[in-house]
Amino acid sequence: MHAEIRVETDDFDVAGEWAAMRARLGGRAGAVVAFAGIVRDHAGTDRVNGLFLEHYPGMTEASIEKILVKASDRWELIDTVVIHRVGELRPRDQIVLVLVAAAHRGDAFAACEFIMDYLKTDAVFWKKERRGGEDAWIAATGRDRERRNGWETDDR
Amino acid sequence: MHAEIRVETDDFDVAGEWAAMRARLGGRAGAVVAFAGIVRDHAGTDRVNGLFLEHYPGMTEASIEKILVKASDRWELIDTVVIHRVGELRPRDQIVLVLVAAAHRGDAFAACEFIMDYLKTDAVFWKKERRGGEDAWIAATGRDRERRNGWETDDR
Amino acid sequence: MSSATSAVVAVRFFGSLREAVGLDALALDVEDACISGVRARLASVLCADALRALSGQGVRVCVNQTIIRGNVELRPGDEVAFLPPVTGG
Amino acid sequence: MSSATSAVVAVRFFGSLREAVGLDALALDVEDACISGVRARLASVLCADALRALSGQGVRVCVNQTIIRGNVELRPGDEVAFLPPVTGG
Repeated sequence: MHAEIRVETDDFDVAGEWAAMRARLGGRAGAVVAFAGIVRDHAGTDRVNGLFLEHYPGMTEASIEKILVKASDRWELIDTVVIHRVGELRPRDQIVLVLVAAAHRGDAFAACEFIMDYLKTDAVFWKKERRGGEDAWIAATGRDRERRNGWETDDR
Repeated sequence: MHAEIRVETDDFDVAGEWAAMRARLGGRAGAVVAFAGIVRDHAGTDRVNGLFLEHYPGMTEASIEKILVKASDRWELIDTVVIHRVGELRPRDQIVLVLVAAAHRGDAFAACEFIMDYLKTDAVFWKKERRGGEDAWIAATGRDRERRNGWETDDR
Repeated sequence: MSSATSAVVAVRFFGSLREAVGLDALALDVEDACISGVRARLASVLCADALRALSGQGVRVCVNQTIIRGNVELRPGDEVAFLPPVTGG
Repeated sequence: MSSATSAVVAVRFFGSLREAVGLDALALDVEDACISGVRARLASVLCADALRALSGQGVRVCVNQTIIRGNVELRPGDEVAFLPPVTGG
């Protein structure tokens, strides 16, 4: 399985990444699922002015690799790409891209959602949110933890 | 909600569709999920040489619209695009693209998978598969029906 | 309009039925403007194999792109379609 | 190498801890080359608020990018990192 992990400050190009993956795929792949996360301008009723994402180079990539290994143990995957941005991000910026190719769509959908759910809880990032004039380091939400923990008992 | 349905002979451009959707999105959207179906070169152990897809112009689009309405009744969606190709397709050709944008990733993932599962059973298409020298009109698989019916009782 | 009126309707066939019939569409002048009238008229022009296919399991009849059950009246210009079970996309 | 040996190690702080300490990295010459030795040495240079943050709930200590529990020996050049709870991506 091709597996690619990048943590970068610059914006990513979905079209380029998609084309590169398609060029790698042989005739076995029947399904490509892509997820892009975008910074929203509101969190609940609060206006969000921006995010700051920090990572630990090396350890962050290793934490993402663990997630991809878990996913590929669980589903039949052909190709996976995770690109995560760090640094200053503003509303409407792209923040994360997950691409998964598999022979069957069920595997591709489940793995892509699984990877995102684990990224939201287990990946080594620290996030500071700028709401109004206030900056605050935030924690993984209870909802994110629930989503992740759902996979531990669920055999979808 | 923006909803777009196209049934076409020509190949589609994922990058262009993705960019067009992003340009429509305001600051509410936090998640974009894309699914692309690709013609595989094998079905089980049989080599597949090609597919022929036929539709009923007007009725096919209406059958897809019904699916999008069902999805948007069920999840909070901001933008949906379904492009389905018809005519002669060969292995490695793209066959279907589903794009879904939502505020939250759970809605985007579920709706995209739901739309695909219903497209596989309820959309008005007829498919002929060329395996080896033989051409045969095929039916929705039992597995596809199971996936679709799973949504009827499931409240994910 | 009574069902005893004649009408010219469009008849279309899709997928395996299109192949069985050997035509994808035809304009049919039916004396008895209803689905039964269409079937009777088709019986006078199609071969036995094609007619069997049109009465096959799972075949649905549409009028103006809406699936109908049983016999319904038709008006001039209506489109009647015979659909085999859909495959999905 | 015994834990009574001194060593120069790199110490790094992330997220809210980096802000609390006011530094992201420093090279620390520790007399007692172990985690306790690092904490003792930090106590001599950091303010009380920063030290409290480093002992806060959920703070994890890594040596060379692996999370460790309790006290472990360190070698020259080792990288010790203090991580607040991760947010996820």
